[in-house]
Amino acid sequence: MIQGIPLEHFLVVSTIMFFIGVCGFIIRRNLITMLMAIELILNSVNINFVVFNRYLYPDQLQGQFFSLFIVGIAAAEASVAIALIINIYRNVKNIEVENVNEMKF
Amino acid sequence: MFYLFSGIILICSLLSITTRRILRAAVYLLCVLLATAGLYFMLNYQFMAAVQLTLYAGGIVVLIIFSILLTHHISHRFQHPNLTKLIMGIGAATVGIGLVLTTILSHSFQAGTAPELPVDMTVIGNQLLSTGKNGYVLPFELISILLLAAMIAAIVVAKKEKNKNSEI
Amino acid sequence: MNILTLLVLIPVLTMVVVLFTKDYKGARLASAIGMGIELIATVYLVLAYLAARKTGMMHEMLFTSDFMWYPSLNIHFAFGVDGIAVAMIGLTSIVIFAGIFASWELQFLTKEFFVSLILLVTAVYGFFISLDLFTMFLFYELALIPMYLLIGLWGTGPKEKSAMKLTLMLMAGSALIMVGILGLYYNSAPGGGPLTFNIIEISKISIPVAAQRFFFPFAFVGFGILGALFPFHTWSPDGHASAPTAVSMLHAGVLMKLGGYGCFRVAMFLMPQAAQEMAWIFIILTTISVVYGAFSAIWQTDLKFINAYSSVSHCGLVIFALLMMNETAMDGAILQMISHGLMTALFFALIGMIYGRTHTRDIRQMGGLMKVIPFLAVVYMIAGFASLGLPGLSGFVAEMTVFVGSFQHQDMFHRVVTVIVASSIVITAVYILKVVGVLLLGPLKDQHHADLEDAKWYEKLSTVTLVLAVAAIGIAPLWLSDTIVASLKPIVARLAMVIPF
Amino acid sequence: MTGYTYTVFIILIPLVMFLVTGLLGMKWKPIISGLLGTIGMGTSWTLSLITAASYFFGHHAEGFQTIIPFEMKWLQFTDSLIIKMGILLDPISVMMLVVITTISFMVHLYSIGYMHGEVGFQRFYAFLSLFTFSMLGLVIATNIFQMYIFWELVGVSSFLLIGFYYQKPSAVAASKKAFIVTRFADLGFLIGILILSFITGTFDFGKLTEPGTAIFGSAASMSFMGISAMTWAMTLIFIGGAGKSAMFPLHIWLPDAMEGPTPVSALIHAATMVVAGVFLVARMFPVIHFQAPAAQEIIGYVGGFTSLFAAVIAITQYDIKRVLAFSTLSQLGYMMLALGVSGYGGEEGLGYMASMFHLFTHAMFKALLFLGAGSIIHAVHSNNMYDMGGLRKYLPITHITFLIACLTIAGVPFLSGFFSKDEILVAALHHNKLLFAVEFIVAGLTAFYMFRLYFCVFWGKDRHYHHTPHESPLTMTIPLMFLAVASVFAGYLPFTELVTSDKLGFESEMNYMVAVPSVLIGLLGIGLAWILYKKESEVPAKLAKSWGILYTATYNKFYFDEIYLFVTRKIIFNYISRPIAWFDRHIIDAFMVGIGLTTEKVSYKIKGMQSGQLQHYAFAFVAGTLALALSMIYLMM
Repeated sequence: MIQGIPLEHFLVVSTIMFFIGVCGFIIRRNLITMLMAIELILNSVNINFVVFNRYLYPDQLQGQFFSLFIVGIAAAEASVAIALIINIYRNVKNIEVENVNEMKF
Repeated sequence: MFYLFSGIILICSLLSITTRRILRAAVYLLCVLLATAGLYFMLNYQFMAAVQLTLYAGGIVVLIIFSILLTHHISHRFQHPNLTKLIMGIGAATVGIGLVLTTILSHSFQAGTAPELPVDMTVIGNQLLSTGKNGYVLPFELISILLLAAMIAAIVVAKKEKNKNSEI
Repeated sequence: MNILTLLVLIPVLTMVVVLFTKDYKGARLASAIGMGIELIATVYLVLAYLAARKTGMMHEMLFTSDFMWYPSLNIHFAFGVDGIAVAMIGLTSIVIFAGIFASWELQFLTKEFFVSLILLVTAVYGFFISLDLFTMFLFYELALIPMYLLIGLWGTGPKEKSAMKLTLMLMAGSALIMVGILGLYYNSAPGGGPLTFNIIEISKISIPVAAQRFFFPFAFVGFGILGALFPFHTWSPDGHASAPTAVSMLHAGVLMKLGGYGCFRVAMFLMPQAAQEMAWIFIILTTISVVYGAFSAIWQTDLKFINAYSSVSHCGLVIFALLMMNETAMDGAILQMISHGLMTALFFALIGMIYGRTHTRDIRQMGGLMKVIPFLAVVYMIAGFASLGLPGLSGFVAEMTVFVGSFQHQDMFHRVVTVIVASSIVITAVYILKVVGVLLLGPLKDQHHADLEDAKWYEKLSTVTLVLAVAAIGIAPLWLSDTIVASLKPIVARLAMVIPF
Repeated sequence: MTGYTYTVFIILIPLVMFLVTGLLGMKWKPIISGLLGTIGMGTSWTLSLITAASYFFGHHAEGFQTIIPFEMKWLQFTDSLIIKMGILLDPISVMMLVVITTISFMVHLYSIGYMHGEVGFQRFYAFLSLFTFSMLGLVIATNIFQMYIFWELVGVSSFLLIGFYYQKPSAVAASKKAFIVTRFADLGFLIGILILSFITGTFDFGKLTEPGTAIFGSAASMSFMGISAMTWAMTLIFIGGAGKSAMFPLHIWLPDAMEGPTPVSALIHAATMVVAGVFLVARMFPVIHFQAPAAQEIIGYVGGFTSLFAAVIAITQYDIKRVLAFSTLSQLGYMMLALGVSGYGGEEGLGYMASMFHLFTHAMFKALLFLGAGSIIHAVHSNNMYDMGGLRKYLPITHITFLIACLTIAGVPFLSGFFSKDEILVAALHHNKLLFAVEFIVAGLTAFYMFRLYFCVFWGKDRHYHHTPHESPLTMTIPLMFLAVASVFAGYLPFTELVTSDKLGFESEMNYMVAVPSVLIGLLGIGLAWILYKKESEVPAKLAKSWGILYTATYNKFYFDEIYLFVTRKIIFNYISRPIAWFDRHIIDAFMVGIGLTTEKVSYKIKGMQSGQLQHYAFAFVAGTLALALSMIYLMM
């Protein structure tokens, strides 16, 4: 199915997706959308792992396993993050990131 | 086929960080994740794709949507992002994309020539639980503990405090 | 048990006992007894040392012991003393003994005060007996920390600020020392083999000259800061002015000596070539320090400031004499350390006592105190005379040894600076007599002072101890001087091996 | 040689007295301290006389030997530079022993009466003993450093005694001035010692003054700023001596030192301490004479100038003790001058002998003058001689003894001052005509101002006294009488045989070419004073007016005090000390504080970066990563 599609194309896609995620993380004000941006970033990394595995070392499964673990960690992270968001929401009544600045100087 | 998926991924991810309605953002994210799963299918990694579908698309996105529903009004619209941040974000992204793409494209990857490993569930299962070479039991256990810890942490953090005053 | 270990253990035990006392009376009594025992132990050490030397023990260090405590870096608790260290320990014991009695009436957090004070002293003892650079440094650092608390909590005036300034400057110094010590450590085995922190072992090899040139200024300036080397002396007036009596005594009397002691034991002894090469820079600095400190003292009006600047001048003389690098001058330097330690402690004790009565340290507001507090006034005059180098008191012996030793230098530069430094004795006389004249003599200026009480027994005990020590050195200096000279011989020999530039 | 071991007690007794009266005296009745001190001093005196008798009149066929009956190591600098504490007996030190113990004993005795009822009586005696101890230690020093040690002790006991009335600001100021001026001179002394010891490698007088010694071998090649090292050394040592002996221009402390009790002035500032400088030069004489002739020239001229200068000032002073102080200065100038013009050995050494001779006689008659003045002050409670007059009726003993002293100092024949002064003039004539002329004039001036004082005080009209002046008690008059006798007969001691530069006696004859004119000018001075001051008249005032500025300048001691005050107060305090103190606080300390403040300021500024905005951190993180990556890729390669 992937014959004729060079490796670089996958990488371009994942790179752009990664930086869209970064950009989203920086510009969005809402904690949940920031979380989504993080999911984008993780996802792009996953793509990279899998693609490298397939193209460069098709006889091994490391990339795939790494991705699996990342998915696991992403799940854990998301659950904790959402718990935090809910808690913050309870405390400051919204989830705008600008309002969460207790930890400054 | 690949370009279709790629197009969906890029467009939807861009939309998901620019849309002003949060639920739409979540839906766009779902599209991205589904398209990614499609890519995995193309790469012939069915298990990976399945995990992507179930865990990401099914689990995390649902979780996000739940939390959105908990914390937002459905018709909530975001304010426009503030300008400095916009510049910062776009700047960082542009520079990053430029940097990484030039690096990637100037590098020629040597495609592996080894025969392809059949990727069926037994292989994955065995490797995941074996201790020898190519065995992943240790990270597997670690991730399980991490998940457990995250679960407990999530419960503790999100639990309603009985005494309002003692909140941080 | 090794007598040196005992010297460190006694204060530690005293601290523990003080912690369990109930009120300030118990705390001060426990401290006094503990420091009394310490003094006796010190006397025993001195006698044992002299006896051992007499029986012909020619080792450079006596009573040595050695425990490894951090094998991977080869750090030991290596203890041992030579005549110089014994002399410094004697100084410490006398000063702390007097210091305890000088703070007899302190009633604010007494227990904590005495614990900090004794902790400080423990560190000082540890410093003087250490033969391992790292352990030495450890004790050095340990001495600085209680100092901050002591000044910051029990001080007077802008105490927090002064304590901060003092601690930061001294910490900066110890950072430099750290660099110097590590430099020595990593160059301690130029021919391969295990690296060592042991002073005696390092002294047997010669550190590569390039390394010496690089690390000597660090170690020397680092210790020099504590020794009030110009222009790093400014912590001294503020710190001393704010510190409580006993701390001023201990700090000016003993802690500043750590600087001088470190300068020669670590910087010069271990890096002789660099010392020879760079001596002239520091000789100029200390010459400035001596004259400048004395001139500054003339203009001061706060008793403690006067004494602090006088300390700058006198401690400058210590480092000056050390840098002359001949036996007589270095002997003079050690004598000057001891002499200055005793008399400056005496000064600070008296200033504390006078301040406790008149509640001012401004000499313009006092006058004619001889009439009302004759005992303190007379002792103050004795201290003043010791400071300006009256024969029969310790200052004279020390200063003359320094001058004669420095002047024996074959080099014209050294002799000229010696003359400049010697001129400080006149300036010293000016400010001492100015203070004595204004403070003690003349008609009583403030009628509120008319019915001040003269010294109490503990104040008498405190000052008389110091006066006796000052006079003993002044009247019979030979044994002390001989003891020091005997121990200086290896050091001077090592310095002399190097051909001067 | 061990026959003189008992001399240790001469010096130890005063020390013990000092410690005893100083530490325990406060607990006793004051008089016990006085008696104890006096008895102790008497013992010392007796021992000194015994020493002198057996030394001078014992066996000395081939000149006097230098005897060291006692010596111990006190402090060792190097193998050869050792400070020893010892006793050295040679003619000058034995003579000084006699002078010091005699005067000191007289002063002790006198003070029982004079200081009676004063607060601090015990303290006074303690200090007197301390002073005597230090002075004795000074003269018997076996090496120059021992001398320096006692030199300092003498200085400090002088300080303590001048400031005895410590509640009087002027006394405090005077004591301070005395100490600091002499301290300054001592610095010269010290540096001189350092240079000397550097050249010779020894402190011992024995080695230094040995004729024809080779230890100065290395000195010839050394010089500093074009002047040879030995000249430097000797000049600097002379500065030390000049400080103690109050030579011009370091004389300013001596007149002020009269703030001390009068017996102290008699003991310290007339008879003993101020001659320490002369003694020092005499002690170092062979070295100075052979190694540093230039320094000897300086000594001669300084002495000559001082004697003239002080004599001129003395004419215009009206404080009785100040007149005597300037007179002392003048006489000290004489002694210095004599040393300056002396040669070495035999007849050549006449100046040396004369100087020591004059030192001896001067000690007697000047102590007598001061004690007499003390007796007068005791009677009228004033120092001002215009407050006195016609006292001869009330104070007969004082009057007679004072008259004898005045005649002696004026150089009237057959009194001791005549002989010694005459020898000095002869020595000066032989070596330097200019100095002779100066001394000749000074002889006349001396007679004039002394008799001006004498006539003003004892003749003229009565003044209004608070109570009728009465003769002093016996404890005060006995010393006066003793010293009067000594002043008369001291001149007949055969000094030419006893105290000479090479320790060998020589014959000297009266030189009538010098003696007759000097007596005549002395008598002229007395006559002039008689005319002007015997009866109260307007003439002195008119004369004073006619001299105008010159008189005022002289009266104000040529403004030397003001110049010194200007230098110390204005220049040293205001222009050196104050800026340094300011510099220290505002530049150096400010720099150190500045480091701290800058750190604080900067941290305040950069703490804004810690905004709490998560996205800022994220941006910083990404930007930093990118920057790192960029630099890794493009710069490192």
